[in-house]
Amino acid sequence: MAMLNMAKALNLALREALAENDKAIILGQDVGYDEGVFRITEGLLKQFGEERVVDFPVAESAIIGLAIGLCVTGYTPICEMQFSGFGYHGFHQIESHATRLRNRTRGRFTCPMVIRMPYGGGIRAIEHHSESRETIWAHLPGMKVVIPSGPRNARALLRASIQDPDPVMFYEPKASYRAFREEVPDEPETMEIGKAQVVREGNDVTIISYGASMRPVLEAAEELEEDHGIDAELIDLLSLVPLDRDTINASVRKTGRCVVVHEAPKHIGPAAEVVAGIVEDSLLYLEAPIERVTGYDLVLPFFNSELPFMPDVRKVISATQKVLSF
Amino acid sequence: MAMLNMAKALNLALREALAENDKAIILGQDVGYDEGVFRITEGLLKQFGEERVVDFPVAESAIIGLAIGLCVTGYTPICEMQFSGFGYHGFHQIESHATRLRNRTRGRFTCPMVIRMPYGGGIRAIEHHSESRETIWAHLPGMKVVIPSGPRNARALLRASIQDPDPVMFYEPKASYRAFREEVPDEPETMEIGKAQVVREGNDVTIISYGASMRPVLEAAEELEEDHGIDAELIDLLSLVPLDRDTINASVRKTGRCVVVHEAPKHIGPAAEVVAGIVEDSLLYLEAPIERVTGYDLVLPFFNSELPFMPDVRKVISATQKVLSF
Amino acid sequence: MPRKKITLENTIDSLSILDEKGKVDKKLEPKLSKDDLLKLFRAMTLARRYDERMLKLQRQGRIGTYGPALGQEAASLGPAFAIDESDWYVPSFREPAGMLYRGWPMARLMLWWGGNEIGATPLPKMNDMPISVPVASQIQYGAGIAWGLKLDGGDRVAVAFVGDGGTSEGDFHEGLNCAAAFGLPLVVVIQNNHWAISLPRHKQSASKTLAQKAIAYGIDGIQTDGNDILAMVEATREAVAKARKGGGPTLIEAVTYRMGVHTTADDPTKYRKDEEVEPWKPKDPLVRFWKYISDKGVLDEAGREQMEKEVTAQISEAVEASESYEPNLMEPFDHCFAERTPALEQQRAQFEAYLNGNGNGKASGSAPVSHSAVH
Amino acid sequence: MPRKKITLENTIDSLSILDEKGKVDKKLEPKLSKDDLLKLFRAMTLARRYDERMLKLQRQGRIGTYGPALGQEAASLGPAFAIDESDWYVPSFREPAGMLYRGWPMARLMLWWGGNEIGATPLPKMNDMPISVPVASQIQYGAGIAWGLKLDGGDRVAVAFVGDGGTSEGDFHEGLNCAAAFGLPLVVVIQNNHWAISLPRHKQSASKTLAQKAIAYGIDGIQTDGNDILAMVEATREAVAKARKGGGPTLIEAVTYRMGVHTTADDPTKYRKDEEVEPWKPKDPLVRFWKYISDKGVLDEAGREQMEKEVTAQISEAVEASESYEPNLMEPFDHCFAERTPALEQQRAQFEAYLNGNGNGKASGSAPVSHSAVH
Ligand SMILES: Cc1ncc(C[n+]2csc(CCOP(=O)(O)OP(=O)(O)O)c2C)c(N)n1
Ligand SMILES: Cc1ncc(C[n+]2csc(CCOP(=O)(O)OP(=O)(O)O)c2C)c(N)n1
Ligand SMILES: [Mg+2]
Ligand SMILES: [Mg+2]
Repeated sequence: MAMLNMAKALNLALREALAENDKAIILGQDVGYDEGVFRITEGLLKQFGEERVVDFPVAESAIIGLAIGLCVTGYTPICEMQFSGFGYHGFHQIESHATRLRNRTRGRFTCPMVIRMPYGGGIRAIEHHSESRETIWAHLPGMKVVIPSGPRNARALLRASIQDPDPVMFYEPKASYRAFREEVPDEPETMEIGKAQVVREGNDVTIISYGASMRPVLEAAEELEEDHGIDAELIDLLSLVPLDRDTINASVRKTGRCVVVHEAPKHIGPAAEVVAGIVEDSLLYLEAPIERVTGYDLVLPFFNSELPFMPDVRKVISATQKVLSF
Repeated sequence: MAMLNMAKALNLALREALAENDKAIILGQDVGYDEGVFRITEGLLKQFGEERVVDFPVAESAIIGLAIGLCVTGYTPICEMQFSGFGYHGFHQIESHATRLRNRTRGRFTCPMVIRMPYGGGIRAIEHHSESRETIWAHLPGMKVVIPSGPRNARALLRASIQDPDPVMFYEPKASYRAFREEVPDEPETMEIGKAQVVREGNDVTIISYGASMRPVLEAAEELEEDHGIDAELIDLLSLVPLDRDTINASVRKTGRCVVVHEAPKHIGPAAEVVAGIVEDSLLYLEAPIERVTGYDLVLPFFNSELPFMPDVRKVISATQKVLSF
Repeated sequence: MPRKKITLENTIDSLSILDEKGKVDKKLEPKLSKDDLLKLFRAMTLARRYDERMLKLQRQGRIGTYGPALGQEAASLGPAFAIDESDWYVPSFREPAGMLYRGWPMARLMLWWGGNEIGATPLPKMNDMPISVPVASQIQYGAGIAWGLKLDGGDRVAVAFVGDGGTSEGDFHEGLNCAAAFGLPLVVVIQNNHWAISLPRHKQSASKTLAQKAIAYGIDGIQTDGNDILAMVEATREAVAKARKGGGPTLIEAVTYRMGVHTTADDPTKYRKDEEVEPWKPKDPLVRFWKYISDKGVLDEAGREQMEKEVTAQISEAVEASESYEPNLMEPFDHCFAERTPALEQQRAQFEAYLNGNGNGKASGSAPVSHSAVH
Repeated sequence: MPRKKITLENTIDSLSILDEKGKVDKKLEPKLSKDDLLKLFRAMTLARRYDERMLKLQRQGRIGTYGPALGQEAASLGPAFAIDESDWYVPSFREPAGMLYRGWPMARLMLWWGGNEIGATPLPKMNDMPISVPVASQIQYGAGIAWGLKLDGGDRVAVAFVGDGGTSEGDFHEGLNCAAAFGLPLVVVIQNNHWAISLPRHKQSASKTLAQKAIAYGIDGIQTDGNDILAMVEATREAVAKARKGGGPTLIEAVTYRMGVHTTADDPTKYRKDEEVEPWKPKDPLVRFWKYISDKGVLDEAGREQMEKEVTAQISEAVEASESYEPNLMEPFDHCFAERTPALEQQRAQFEAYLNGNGNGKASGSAPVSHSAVH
């Protein structure tokens, strides 16, 4: 066991993948000699060489497009988009081919690729470096969308994503890269994609979130308990596709109240799907409207103004209080 | 008044726009001499010339990108994407600039552009010609998303979209282009963007839909009344951004029951937002879970198999019955 | 030093071997056995007759919209012939000649245009990608395949196709630029048929030739007579030989012409004059190749008639096979992911119930078909 | 006929006027008044000192990540100087020299890097686009602006910038191809500073020069010494004159060098050797231009010192102005659409209540800042 931050944990998973699977190839801008602008690929070029860790020209559509061809010839490409805000350039390749190739060819060709993208605000970055647009990926049929929240699940889920026989959008909460450390087992650890985790048990209300927002949510839960005597159950979704409705339903049926939290804009965001699913499965258990604590339907402001526009402890607490006082 | 199909009605709106606003320019693939692959731009090149109706190379990112520059210099570009399935190539230009320019420059530069895209299945087209991905556009802050359902509202809404000072994604249900005719007034008619329409009043259940799905929904409502004595209220959303929650709430508060219908995949689709909004505003009025009749979370199959995968009369009826028998 | 012309290092050549009259340039004539010549002629004939039949099937409503490749047979066949089975063939959508030559069951191609995924499924061991619809997107996975082949360490190559219109797309640029920067064994063939639906070649790009776009990537380009099967074979052979030796990509512009409609949903009289088509008729790749092989004594009229009969029979068989195909409506749920997600499991159950609901699985009352203008 | 070299119609030249030693090629020397030369020198000095100050402000935590343009002053300034105020200047992100020359208040540029939208807002009448972050995307709206100018019917032009790395993007290709096909008055300047973050120029593209990419679009390309302000002025003037006369776009490759970090979040020692930077030091655009104008007697040491003082004062003023700026947190709700949607109206009310909740509008307890490696 080592105490690792998420950046190091992701690096570990990538290192393992390259060592275990000689068809695995990392490609992206500055992933080689520069070791990634967030240093997630640290040491990998040195250890595995230029053929396995490939510095790519500034051409995102080509990163995805060439990766599709690599898949067809039996390789396992692990793509890095430098920031999720530049992943849109590859949207058409993802929608048109990566997510469809298996279906189109009745399984003859598949796309076991992983696309890593750092997402989210709160790191004082310039424009286009702070978006949360997981919705647009999670809405596309044929791609899994995995979003870790801490070092340990980041490593285990990235391993699982690389092993997954289908394309996985691995959306990394960059604000959490170096935010805290956790024990990460030395031996390879894999988590099943599509299982949410109850990270805190409670009886009064269910708070559902994922990714970077888990941190204010966890803090809010502590404060809710200490200052307000509210016993919140917290669910970390960990993946949006598949979405673990069983875990959500079990909790909401117990608590009858729910708050959903994410950075992404509210309108047709993941929280809407969570709510709609609860309505389908567990409407009669609901004792109050479900509150969504999300980004506003705005472009996240430039960094000098961005923090108040993101979900935070205070917003989670007041939404939870609202749900409880209904 | 003339009886027009939607294709002709859209053509009328475009003709009016070019005549009324000499800064309006139509650009897209085959919109000129070919008059559009769906003939929506019929006669326009002849009437307004090559400067106003511009045949564009096969370069979707450039269509959007150049249109942004046209906006900056005071023009009103009306872009046609040949099919919504090829609009993804312009995703990054839309996300990065078209939707942000006003905010980024504090209103100094704006993007009063319209992007027309034919969407949806049911026309026996080859792959990539049948998608419904309005979600990905409607989730982006800074763009309106308008989806007409018939000739008259198509004309009035397209006029409004062209006049709108902000970017509008005008998503056209191509299966409805020539499906039926309606009286369309000769004098210019404009509808306010963001207002849903109650197209059929009823007391038992609210059925909410938009675009091409309105047709099976309307048929289902007739059948529900005639064969099952169910009195459904139908709402045609007409736009996803802004979403008219007032009209939705008023109806659901009256009926207590609701079905939402669209072709787009279910997962994090527009129906989820409709449900989540109802939960926020009108939970206590709900007498049954809300049913979603949507596309499956699959790529729409090639055309020989596609119809059963789309919402249809029978699916709407059985969902409505389910909601009513709860 | 101060003001100089920059010397460009790449060559942009033009190549034509068999002229319109069927006269061959002896110095350039590629080595082809009698058997090869027969194979090529049969393949071109087969593709031509297939196209003609498809147009009929479309008019009869037995398939959907169809995009013929009439007159472009040589451009797609030459490269297919010039590579090995173990190489990769990455078509766009106007390469039936090459695809059939590569071994696609004709019935599958028919099923593709009839709206069935099985038509996009190559046979188990074929190194062939299916028809690609999003213009130029296949250049990218073509380059990726070439990358995989390079990593494999052999000397295999990939040949990818794109239309003249497709050269305007960003994907064309990114794919070729990366392939060149990485030195990948990729040959890109532009089928310049002079039209992107209604946009003529000269309005797509101000460049005099499409071959010269190679200069942007630091690779060689060659403009061939795309209706000359010998030139297509020769140009591809050269490019492939270079690629096998690690020489990286080549760009081949095959100058040909779209003799017919863009697709059956298209009406070219709206945007082009018949006069423009006329001069291309004598340039027909079959006509001149027939002249060449019959002059050479490779095939006589009787032999040709026999061949035509066989081809017709083969096509009719394929029509029958394709029309006896019944899609399995449940299958899409099996091919979204390797394993169904819980959501898909639930949706599958709902769908199954729906299909059983009225016994025939057909949707009732949904939007009727109306696609007059869909290409 | 059968096998021929294709003659390319466009010229790819190289141009250098003022050499590293400050010696000018008299035949090519552009006509510039004393006043012009002083303006240019002041603008280059201002940009250099601005950059240095920004790096300091960044180290002091007074702005965010900063991307300096040290050593690239001539490449962005020459084109700004060579166009009129009524023309359009479309920067990428390494054109502070040109932007300041065009009239951007320095405080606004500082505010941009300090994370404020006001920094992206040009003054009311400026024909200037703000800094653009998504690599190469600005070529597209640059072409669109040129299109608008052409439609307006005057003879105005647009100059758009992109980096060497940006030439790998599809947007570079589509924008230039369309601009050329439409004959738009657009000049595209590639600031080839030899690096795209850690990817050296030769790994970005196999093309020997970036200027030759012009051939793909049927336009002229010119490779200039990008550290030579005279060559930059001259090359732009030629390109602009051609564009004004309806001659369409030109591609200028300004060969320069990124003397510093990519951004302050970058550590170039990871991927490039100091030895590579060394030879570029004597090529400094300021040093040689100073030699040129002082030899010419345009400015003496005392004059230069005075100029430096003024520049320093101007920068300090801008720092002060920028640091007294307070963003209005409610403003984003006013600039999403011309009018707020009901959803935004509601969200605005919620946000306002939130801001009033603890009196200071700052979020408590949200993710702490950690951006060691963000460029
Ligand atoms: C990305 C994309 N945009 C638009 C289309 C619609 N479309 C189909 S074919 C075509 C023209 C292609 O022209 P070209 O590349 O010359 O090929 P050709 O049809 O002449 O063989 C267009 C615009 C498409 N399939 N893909
Ligand atoms: C579309 C896009 N992809 C990636 C990035 C991240 N990024 C910022 S600058 C840069 C390198 C650009 O290199 P170049 O064009 O040579 O410009 P330079 O930084 O050298 O001025 C990259 C990859 C981006 N801003 N936009
Ligand atoms: Mg063509
Ligand atoms: Mg650079």
